[in-house]
Amino acid sequence: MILPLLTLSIWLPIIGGLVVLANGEQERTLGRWMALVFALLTFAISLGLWIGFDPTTAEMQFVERAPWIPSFKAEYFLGVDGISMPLIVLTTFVTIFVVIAGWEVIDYKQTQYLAAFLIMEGLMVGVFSALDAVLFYVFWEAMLIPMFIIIGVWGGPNRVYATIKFFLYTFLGSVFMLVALIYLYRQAGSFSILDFHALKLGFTAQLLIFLAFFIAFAVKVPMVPVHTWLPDAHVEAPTGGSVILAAIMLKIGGYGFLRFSLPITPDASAELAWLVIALSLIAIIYIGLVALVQDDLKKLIAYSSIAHMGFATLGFFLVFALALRSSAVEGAVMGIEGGMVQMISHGFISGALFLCVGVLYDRIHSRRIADYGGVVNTMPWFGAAMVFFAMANAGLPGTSGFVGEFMVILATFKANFWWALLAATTLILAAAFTLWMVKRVIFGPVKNDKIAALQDLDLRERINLGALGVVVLFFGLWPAPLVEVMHASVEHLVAQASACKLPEAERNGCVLPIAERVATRLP
Amino acid sequence: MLDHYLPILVFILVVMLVGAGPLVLGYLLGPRRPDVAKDSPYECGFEAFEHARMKFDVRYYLVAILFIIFDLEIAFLFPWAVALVDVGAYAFWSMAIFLGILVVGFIYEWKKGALEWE
Amino acid sequence: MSFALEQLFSILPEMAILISAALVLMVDLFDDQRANPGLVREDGQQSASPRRGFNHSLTLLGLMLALGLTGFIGGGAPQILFDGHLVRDAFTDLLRGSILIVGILAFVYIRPWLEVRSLLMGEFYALGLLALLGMLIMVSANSFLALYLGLELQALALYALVAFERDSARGAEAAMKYFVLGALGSGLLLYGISMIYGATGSIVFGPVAEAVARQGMDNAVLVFGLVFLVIGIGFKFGAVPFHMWVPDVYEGGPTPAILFLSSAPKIAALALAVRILIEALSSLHPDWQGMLMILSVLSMGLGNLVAIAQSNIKRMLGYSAISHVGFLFLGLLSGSEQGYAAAMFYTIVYAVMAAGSFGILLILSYQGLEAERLEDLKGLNDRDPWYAAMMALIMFAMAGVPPTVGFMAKLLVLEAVVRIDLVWLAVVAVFFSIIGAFYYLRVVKCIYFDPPPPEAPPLNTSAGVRTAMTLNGLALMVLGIYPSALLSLCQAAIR
Amino acid sequence: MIELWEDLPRLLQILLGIAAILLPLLALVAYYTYAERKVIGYIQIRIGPNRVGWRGLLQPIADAVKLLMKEIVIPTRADKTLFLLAPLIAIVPALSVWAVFPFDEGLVLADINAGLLYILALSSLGVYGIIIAGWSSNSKYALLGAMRSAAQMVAYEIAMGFALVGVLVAAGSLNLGAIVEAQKGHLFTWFWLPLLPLFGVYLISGVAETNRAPFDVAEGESEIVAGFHVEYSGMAFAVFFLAEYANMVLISALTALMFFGGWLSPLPHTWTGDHWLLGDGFHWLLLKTFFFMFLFLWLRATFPRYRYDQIMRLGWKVFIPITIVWILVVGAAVIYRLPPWWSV
Amino acid sequence: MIALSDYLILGGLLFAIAVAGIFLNRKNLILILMCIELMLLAVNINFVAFAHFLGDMTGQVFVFFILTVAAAESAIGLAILVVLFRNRRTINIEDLDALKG
Repeated sequence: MILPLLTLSIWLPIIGGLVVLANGEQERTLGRWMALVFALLTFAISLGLWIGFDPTTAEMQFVERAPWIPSFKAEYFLGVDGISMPLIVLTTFVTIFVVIAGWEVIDYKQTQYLAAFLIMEGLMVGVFSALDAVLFYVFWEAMLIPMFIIIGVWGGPNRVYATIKFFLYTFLGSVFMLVALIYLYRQAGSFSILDFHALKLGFTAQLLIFLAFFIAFAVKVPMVPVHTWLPDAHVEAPTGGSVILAAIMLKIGGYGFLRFSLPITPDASAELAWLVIALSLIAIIYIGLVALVQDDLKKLIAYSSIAHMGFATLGFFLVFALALRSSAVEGAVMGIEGGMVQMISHGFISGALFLCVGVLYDRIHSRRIADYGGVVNTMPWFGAAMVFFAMANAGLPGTSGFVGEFMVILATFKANFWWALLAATTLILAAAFTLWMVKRVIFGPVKNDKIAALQDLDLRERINLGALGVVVLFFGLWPAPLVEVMHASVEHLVAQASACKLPEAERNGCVLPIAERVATRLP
Repeated sequence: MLDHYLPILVFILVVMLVGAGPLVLGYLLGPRRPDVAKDSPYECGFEAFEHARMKFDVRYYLVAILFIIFDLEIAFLFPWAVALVDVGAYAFWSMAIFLGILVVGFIYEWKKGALEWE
Repeated sequence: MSFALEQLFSILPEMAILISAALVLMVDLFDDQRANPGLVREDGQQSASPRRGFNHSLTLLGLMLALGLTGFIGGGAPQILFDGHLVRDAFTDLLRGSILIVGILAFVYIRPWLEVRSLLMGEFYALGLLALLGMLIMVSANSFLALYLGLELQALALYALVAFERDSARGAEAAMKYFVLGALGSGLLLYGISMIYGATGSIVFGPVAEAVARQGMDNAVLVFGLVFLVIGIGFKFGAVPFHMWVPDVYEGGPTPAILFLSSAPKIAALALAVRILIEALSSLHPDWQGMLMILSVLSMGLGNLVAIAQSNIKRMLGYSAISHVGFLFLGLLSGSEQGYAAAMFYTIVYAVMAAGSFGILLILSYQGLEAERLEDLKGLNDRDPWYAAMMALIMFAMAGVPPTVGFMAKLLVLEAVVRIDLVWLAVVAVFFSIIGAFYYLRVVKCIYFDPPPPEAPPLNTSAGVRTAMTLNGLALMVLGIYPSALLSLCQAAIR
Repeated sequence: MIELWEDLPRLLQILLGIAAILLPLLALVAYYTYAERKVIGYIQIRIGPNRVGWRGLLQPIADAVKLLMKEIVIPTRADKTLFLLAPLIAIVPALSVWAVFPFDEGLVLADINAGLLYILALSSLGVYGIIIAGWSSNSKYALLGAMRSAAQMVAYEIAMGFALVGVLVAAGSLNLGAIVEAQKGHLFTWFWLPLLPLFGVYLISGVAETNRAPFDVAEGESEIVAGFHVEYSGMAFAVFFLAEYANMVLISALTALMFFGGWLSPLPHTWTGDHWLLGDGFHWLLLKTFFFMFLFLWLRATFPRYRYDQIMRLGWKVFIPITIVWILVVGAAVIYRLPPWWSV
Repeated sequence: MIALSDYLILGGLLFAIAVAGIFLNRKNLILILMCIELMLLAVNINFVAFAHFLGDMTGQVFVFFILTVAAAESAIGLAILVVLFRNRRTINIEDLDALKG
């Protein structure tokens, strides 16, 4: 590669954001066009990643490596594999729609708003492409700052509470990860994540590191006991904030599990896989039920996001149960791939749904389901789009939502029938809460005068929803490119995760390592 | 070395006696006939107007502070003066700088009116 | 007693500061105010007379000169000067430079505040310069005597600065508290020094270190002295449980004085700790490590917890200072070169952050209002987005959020702690830093999420202040993204 | 004779020495008061005391007896302990100083190296007596007088200290005997010449230190009655009185010692040899001391009282700058071996 | 002959009295200032004793500097006291409560 694509896709939006910021509040039109151009450019560059990507290898690609803090052996070390690359493209893609969505509806300090999203985009790409732990952590934490400000400045009435809660939860999670990273550095002698992967660790150390990582990623995903920040943040965030939050930031948690927990602490992961799986199932069922009773559109989508992310984590941690049978490596791969597909498709779908809510909110300034009804009568195009995305969210075959869920459920069946059964309830639950929501909001008689006065989608909104709809449909009908891109990397990951990293003294004959220990814990 | 100081100690004790002696004698020999008027503090014949432990001018305090500071300068000058010949020009110029700084402070006090007493 | 002119050459920065202090005092004295009533500005406020402004320029000039001289004479092998009482080495160079830079920032921020209150007097500048001089002497000290004298010069000037607002009852009370506890701290330190002197027969660090290494921990006098030294250092840093003065002084003192006292003196205090604990008493490391550990944990805990309850931002920053002291002790107690460098990095960064935060308060208060409540920061983003961004940056840096340098600083000290297998301590530290994040966020919240008070005037600040604040804020960002330069300086300084 | 002396126990030696110093000293002080009245009388063309004894020579004795028989009045609400302690604190330093005073070569009770330091230390204690007297009397006049005289004394104490530093620089020793030895030569090698400004400062400061006219505002009868000792009567008053005159004698003697060569003869040794009269000896010291004692009286008879602010100005703004400059001049002279005094 | 330890004990006692005075005294600020002075004097005793028994002048030189600093310190302390008194009309420690979080 001649062009440092990763560096470009990290720094171009950040610099773009600063440029937009420096442009000032007066030149508003120029500012938003600049923001759009930067977002499009970044997407174009990240497409270069996809095009130039070699799906046959699990090696890191597009590697850039330069000394950063020499005395500390921290490097500016970037690279992508099949797991991170799609997420980067997702990020750059979704950002475009966020910029467009904020085009007119954001009145207050619009340039700051757009700049915050551009900076955020760069940081998120940075998280996905960093291969140095310090660099990763820097991007990971830095993300909080623009998000904190986005929710706090442009959010709803209860925004302060929500944004501080959001910040502190995620901060809380991540600082323990920091200690774990420093410990790993002490052991490995460098901050390279790849070196961490190769590091041998004792069981106690693994366990503690796993827990530290788990807190960080579980908060981000979010998993059940620590999920409460998400509905608050979603409800209060402006549309663009919700979109980014749901579409990308949650994925960072999932990505963290794949990049850190599984390969660095496989033995501890195996030991505690039951915990993650149990929490995932709880998320799927319990949160699904919670979503049913929501009277707030955004909250409902937020809870559904939690449930969907439960699928992703379920898929990831099946690997240990599946490694039980030598023939089931494929199942393990499928589980992880299913989780990945689920994450990406959820990125599109939840993003689109939040945009839909945004469309309504911009017009009526209410998110309460009870305030709506019969929208389709005045907004036929919108009604169609919303129904489509709702169905996709429920996992309708033919949409990308179906593919991920299907793969994960399939993999779960290979592991354990009862788990699969529980996981499959999501099909019913998701259908229930989305369809009921759609019924109440879109269909039925026109509820009140406000609804009667609604204008249908304008061009900007049509472009937004239309483009997302195309993607959802595309990957729903033909998911192969997505799966192929990540296949080699996921296989490599499964191999890493099922290897024993314990030092000789602690092995106690774990030649059939994880599998057996997991087996003893299965019902 | 302390031996040299013994006479001083004795001297001071003797002097204390010499000082106290007249007081004791005066106390013994003189009459003791107190009355209210005699024992009241002198106030030009008037009854005392107010408490004698009055506040007094802040300038006294300033003088006290300045005294402490200058007196300590002298404390530095004493050993310097004695050892000047042995240490030589280094000591001289060091002290010149020291006195220069002192003079800056002195000019400051002067111009600020700390030395005025109208 | 050897005397050579080259020795003076190595203390040129100190001389520059001393001379400018004397000059400022004299110029101010002979500036007759009645003959020179000052210009009346359009807004009706009386600006300082031109010659009063001359004080300011003279001070800055002196500091710049000192900074230039520091660079000019810096580098090269360590030089021991004046019979071993002073030293010039990489440590001195770096800390001198940092102190001077922070000092320059402080003076730039302070000016409008003083000007509006007609306090633009030579005394303030002279005292400030003398305080800086004391700090410079502390960082170049190579004996307990020089260290003590520098410390006292600094402290005495700072006591006076805190009491500078003569009509402020709170200021006087703060100054009194600062004075009493500061003097107590020096006294304890001194008592420790006397013990060390008695045990080793010297007050120069080199011989002391040799003697200590010979005697080890068997000498009770030595350990006794060490306890007092650590307590004294604790007082000077304001570490719990010797922190009582910090919040009160921060709250009561005039903001410019606090700006002074919260920033550069921390660097000097670090020099104090490094010179005493690491240069002179490194053989007693096992002894003082435990003490520092206690101080550190208590400081981080109490500082962060109590800060949450504060509505006065100056007081809050006081508690925050306490918690930061806890953090930088982590680096010191690690006993490794990496750790010392980390502590140094942390301290320098903290000084810059503190200068910036109080600088913002000064910018807000110079219109006449004393900005010290959290509410006074409300809607800063609407009043001046750039200052808002800078303050947010500073707050995030204090909270230790990347990519600001606050994170790097925390990372470094945590690494130092993990290095000696005190992972639990690192976990405690990060736990308290989360609590700390809360109150820093509250400040950011006020800046960005709350509307400004309706009567708040727009902030018209001079180009100088704006430039300084910009440099200050961006430095935190740039150092966070690229910390190697400063870090390698710190490491070179420790060696 | 010598053997007999050396066979005495050490303590007895000391006590005898003390007696030999104190008794003449007290007599001198007593007759100084008489001399004052006489001298001023003659200057004012009157006779002065002449009733008691021949030409009034027994007058001091009579005064002492009279004071002894008077009541010591202690004002109500006065701090009794401090009130009675104050005169003691005034007199003890004034007399104790003589312990290190050399009367002739080697003729000194305690030959210590830090002699001058001792003198300086003790003489600064006198001010405590005054302050305590003023404060414990519980009288406004006393307090004001005490404050004034304390402020005045400390102001001149500094000038005096600086002047002494000049002497130290010139002599290179704190030992009083050595200071005298350093002036060896003749009238013009004595320190009064190279240290002329310091000599002037010292002498005038001495007058001010003792609260004597023309610097006697602290007890200025017409302003604040009698200053700090307004409430003192009888022997308590007498002790203050004694202390003041003892201090005057001391200042005179010290001036003679430090600036006028002490027991040295004004003529060069080569001319006089060891002649009993013209050569060095105690009588020269006595003569010089008497001269300065006379000067005190002369000043009182001649000058009107200074105003308080003038006194303070003189002390702070004239004397201190002069002394600082002259210390440096002397220092430079010593370092760079200025002839004729430091050419060695 | 007086032993080194005697001096140290004396110094320690004085020091302890001073520190106790600072912490226990709740009435008068002047007393605190005096305690600070006492503290420094206790240190001086230590230094002089050590210097004497070590046969080393450094300790005595140090004492000189401590004395100077003590004087400067008390000067500043008293000045602050005056400012405080002028503003608050009290030097009673219990009355100093304007600064509480």
